[in-house]
Amino acid sequence: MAIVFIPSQLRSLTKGIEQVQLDVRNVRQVIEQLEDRFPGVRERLCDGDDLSPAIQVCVGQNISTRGMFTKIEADHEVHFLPAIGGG
Amino acid sequence: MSQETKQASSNGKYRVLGTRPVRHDGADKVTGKAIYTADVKAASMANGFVLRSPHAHARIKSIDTSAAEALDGVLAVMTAEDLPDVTDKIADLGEGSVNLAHLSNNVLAQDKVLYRGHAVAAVAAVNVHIAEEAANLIKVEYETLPSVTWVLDAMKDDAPLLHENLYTSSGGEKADTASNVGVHLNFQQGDLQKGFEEADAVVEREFKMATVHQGYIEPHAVVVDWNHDGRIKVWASTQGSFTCRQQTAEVLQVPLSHVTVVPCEIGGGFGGKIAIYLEPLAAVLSRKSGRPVQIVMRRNDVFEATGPTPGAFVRVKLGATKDGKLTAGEAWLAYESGAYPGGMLGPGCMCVFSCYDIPNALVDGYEVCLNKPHIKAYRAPGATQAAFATESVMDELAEKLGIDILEFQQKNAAKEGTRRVDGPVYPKVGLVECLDAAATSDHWNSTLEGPHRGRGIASGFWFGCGLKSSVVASVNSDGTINLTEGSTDIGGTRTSIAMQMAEVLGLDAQDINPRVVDTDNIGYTDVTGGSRTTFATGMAAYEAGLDLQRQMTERAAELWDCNSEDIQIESGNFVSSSQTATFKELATELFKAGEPLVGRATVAPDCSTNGFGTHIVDVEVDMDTGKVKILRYTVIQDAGKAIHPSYVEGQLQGGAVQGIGWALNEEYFFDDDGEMRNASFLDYRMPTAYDLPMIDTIIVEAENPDHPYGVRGVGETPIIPPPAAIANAICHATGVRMEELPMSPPRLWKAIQQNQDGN
Amino acid sequence: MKDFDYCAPDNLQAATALLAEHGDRARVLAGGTDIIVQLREGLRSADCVVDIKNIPELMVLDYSSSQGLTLGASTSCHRVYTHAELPTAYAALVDASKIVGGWQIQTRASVGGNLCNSSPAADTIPALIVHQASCQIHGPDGSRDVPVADFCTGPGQNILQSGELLVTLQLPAPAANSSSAYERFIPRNEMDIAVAGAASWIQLDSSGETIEDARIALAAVAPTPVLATEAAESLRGKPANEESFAAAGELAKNVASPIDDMRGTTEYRVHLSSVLTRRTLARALARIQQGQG
Amino acid sequence: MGTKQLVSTTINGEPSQFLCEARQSLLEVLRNETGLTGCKEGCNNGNCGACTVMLDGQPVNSCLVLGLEVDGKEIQTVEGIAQENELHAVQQCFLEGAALQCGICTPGFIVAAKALLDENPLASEEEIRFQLAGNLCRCTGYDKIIRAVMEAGKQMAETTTS
Repeated sequence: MAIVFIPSQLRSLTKGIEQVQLDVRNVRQVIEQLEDRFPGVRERLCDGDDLSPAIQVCVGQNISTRGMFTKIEADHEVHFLPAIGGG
Repeated sequence: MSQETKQASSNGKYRVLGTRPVRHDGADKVTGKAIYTADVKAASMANGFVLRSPHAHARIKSIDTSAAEALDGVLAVMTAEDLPDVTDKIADLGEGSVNLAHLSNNVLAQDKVLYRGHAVAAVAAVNVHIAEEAANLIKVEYETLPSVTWVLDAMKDDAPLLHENLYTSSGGEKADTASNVGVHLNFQQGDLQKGFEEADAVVEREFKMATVHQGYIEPHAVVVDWNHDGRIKVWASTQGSFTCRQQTAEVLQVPLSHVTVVPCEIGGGFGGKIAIYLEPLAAVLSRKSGRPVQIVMRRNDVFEATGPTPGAFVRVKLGATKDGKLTAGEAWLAYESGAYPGGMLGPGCMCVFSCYDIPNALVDGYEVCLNKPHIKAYRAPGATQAAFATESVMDELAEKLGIDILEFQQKNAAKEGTRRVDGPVYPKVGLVECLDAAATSDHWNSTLEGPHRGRGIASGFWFGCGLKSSVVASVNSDGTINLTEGSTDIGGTRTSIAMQMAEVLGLDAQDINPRVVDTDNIGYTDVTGGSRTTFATGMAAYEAGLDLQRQMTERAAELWDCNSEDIQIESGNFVSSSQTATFKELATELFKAGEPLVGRATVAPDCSTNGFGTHIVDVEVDMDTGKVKILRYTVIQDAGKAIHPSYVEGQLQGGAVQGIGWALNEEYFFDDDGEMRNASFLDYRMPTAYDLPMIDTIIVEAENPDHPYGVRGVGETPIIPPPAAIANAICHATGVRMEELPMSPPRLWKAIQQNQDGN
Repeated sequence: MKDFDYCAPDNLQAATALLAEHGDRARVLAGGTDIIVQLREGLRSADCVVDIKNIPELMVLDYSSSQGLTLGASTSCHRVYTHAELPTAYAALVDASKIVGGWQIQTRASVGGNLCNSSPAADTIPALIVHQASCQIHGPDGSRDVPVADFCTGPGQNILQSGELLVTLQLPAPAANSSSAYERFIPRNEMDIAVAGAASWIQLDSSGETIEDARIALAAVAPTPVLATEAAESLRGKPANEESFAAAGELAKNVASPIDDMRGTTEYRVHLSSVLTRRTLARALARIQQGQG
Repeated sequence: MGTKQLVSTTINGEPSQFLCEARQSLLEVLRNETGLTGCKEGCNNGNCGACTVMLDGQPVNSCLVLGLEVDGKEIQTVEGIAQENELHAVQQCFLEGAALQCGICTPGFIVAAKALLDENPLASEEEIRFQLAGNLCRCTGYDKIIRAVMEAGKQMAETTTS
């Protein structure tokens, strides 16, 4: 089971729950399962079928460039972080 | 002169990595042959000039270009009406994304100008002087509006509103009333109240930071030829030819395949040459005039209309136990994003506590529009402002606890397994190694004597990213290699990339001929930014080397009549039970025996390279004038593996000196009308050679597990610690803790006066 | 920038004739380090630019310890500070000439041009004033001499009439037991405009202990460079020491009426005028004591 | 449009003629009329030194010289510093010492540094930093530039004494 961390600003939708364990293979499934349990999450994290450009996903210890397609393994942590522009 | 530079680790296991070959493009650059964008000359090329707003905030009521068009020698005139209307589309630029309507609007203002210097029209003429004369004949009628240039003022309810349709997004939830606040971020970890209750000492301070510019010496420049077949060729000064191509195509609403971007040599970027400014203007002027059009920005326009990086207000509160363990941290950040939403708040919030293990923490951040140019990245964007606050408070807290600051940092340093306040857990990182290197450095162990002298230390963190890179390696008949790549070379990356291919193939750096080619001639490659180029494009070069070895092993098996499994690669040589050949020997053989050899690789590493650094500085303060002299400076940084140590040192030294300028003198100085009063190198005051000592470097090598040679990005981290390190040194020299950047002489002198009156 | 006519006359008469003909539509080009920038940035405009570097009188640098210095108005700062004798004879002027822009500026920028640009922050003007330099001006109605101290009338303004040209600067021979110094304050160490500047000249009596005479002039603290007369007079007959210099520094503040701008606050500039006065007096004394007087 | 005048000058040892308007700077004519784009425009008002060239043996900011002023004068640009097949010591030391990153300020530094070392090959670090304060570099922090100039000076002194 992957551990998905709920961003503090979304915890109003999860009634304060900070993390959930999900049986998922990729980020798309994370979004789907979160949306099932906590309606409204998808709208906050996504722009159409993709992650919102304001958001980047961190799986395990890695910031991913693969968005919804990012693979997730058991015991991975999943974090939704602000996107970054570098110098 | 100060001590020679050191490198921490030995270099035993590599032939090429860790050596210091002369860069491949060096001769061109010391003889004046290297071609930068302003050096490009196309047949019958016209010159462009951009008319800019004299007001910080105004509605454009009318634009009359007739007099300009009538001037002898004028070839084309354009306004925003000549640009396609782009929808509110977001374009992913690899590193960061951009709202196309805002990008197009920034390129050429439509109904409103949002900052002084905002482009409103452009002219192409037979020479730049006529273009300028013509631009000055364009009559623009403005209705001026009240302006705002300080972030906290722009957050007030009664502040002048830049965008009627901007609603604060809090984790994707939109506010119901419009304001200048584009984004609100919040991170939480642990139990903040409990954390501060456990603390024996707490320090809280507020810090103000002025807007600063990247300060590259080459002004923005472009040449565009809009051909009669609709194909657009762009010669650009850009950190990323592919992102330049995408932005240009999107703003002009043409297919990507119709735009070719030729990355010329680029005279510095530091994050400020990722967004486009001039490309669509030159393109439209070219289409209208039927000639290639060159536009070179004037220096004052570079200051007034490009960059800069955010001015900010940051409040930081930290608590620790008497044995020096941090128990809680709270930060409140307000970052300006300039004329449009989308700035550097995210990394600011993620970096404010990123150097330390803080079990209980709260970070609140706001990103605010105001009447300045749209904020751009500048070397570890957003991190320097945050670190100035946190590292100043750390120093004060250590004093309060009576603990040595370096020991205090070591006790709380982030390491493998530490969870950042934004959530992720660090893999293997090198902060502890940097702090240990500081503790044993000559500098830290030297005594500093004399009146009004002080020593300061501060640390910093930047993510460093992977993103996408492509390379192609064509093997010549003599076994040398032409390596084509898409990463524009701003500081010697041709060489650091070629060295990684040379290492894997057992060649010398000079056997590889690296070429940065245009967007038609190489696979997609992201910007030279985010400290990624030596890491990611270097990784692609390594992979392309392996690709060649795979192909050559197969072919050698035929040649040597054995199974490919029986051929081993030993330090670049191909070895079977009966035969041995170097790469060059085998390549020469194979050239005679059939198909040419071409290796390729594309990579998109999913990781941060996690660069930590620690800086030590000694200062002397002239108590009569408030002027600070840097007596000695040492940069310590984890490079993972320093491919070309000279260019790693160069990144550490250059970044540190930009940070020194930021700390002491650099700032956007606005008058009450929102006009920048110091838009020149004379009054913006970047450091000259005469303002500095030698900058010592200590390269720590805590190998990055996510790179075949352990490379970490190094470019950005060095700009983060200087303002805090210098502020801490000033405090130990004078007893005054500075809470505002820059710590310019008038400001420091005033603070010293107030401190003396206070005592 | 708009195009203009360029003329490079080789004699005074031709130059003044051109200046008279075009009146305020003519601009003089010496080193060009101010005027070219001003034309380019639209701060000034011209129909005719008169290059005066081909006129022999304006390029002279003639020094003798008995006669003093005759300095052609277009002579570069670089020629001034690389001269063998001027650093001891006119230390303040040499201090100032060394810091007008960087090396590439100093090879072109002239002391006369610095004076005619008449910036309140000009580095060489306070030095010229304490050296009691006078301007030899040539115009349609002949020549006249004016003390440098009376030359500037406001920011960017001076007493030159239409058609008039500054030809030479005359500096009297240096007095015995005297020396001088110029210092400015800038946030960087080079390449900057003075936040405040001070030039000091002192002469000791035969004992070498007591100040016989002194002159102090300040830059960037008023619409024009100013003499700090009260401060200078306070030094007459006083022992040449830090105490006297500090007192003079305090008095120097009385002539400082600076503006607030991005280079410094009023309060800060007033304070700097005392600091710089004190420091330049001390440096001038040190120079006398090191036998550079 | 402005009228052009003929200017006869010597550039890097060779007689050269070009047409230019009064408002054109030496920087502009070198780059646009003679094709010598080695001198760079960084600020076009004398504050960065990227356009440094030698005018009658003295370093100047070519953006602050009018093209018409150089009639009958001698100009040396960065293109004229290397020998036929050999880089000048300053250029070689910049390469070996990694004294450049983006390279836009490099031509100005090479010209100014050579001028300085021709006068005083054994200049101190302090003297070099003072003399080169008119040349801005944003990439290197100057450390490697100063070291390269000192090394080049050492080599120049040795070759002149030997």
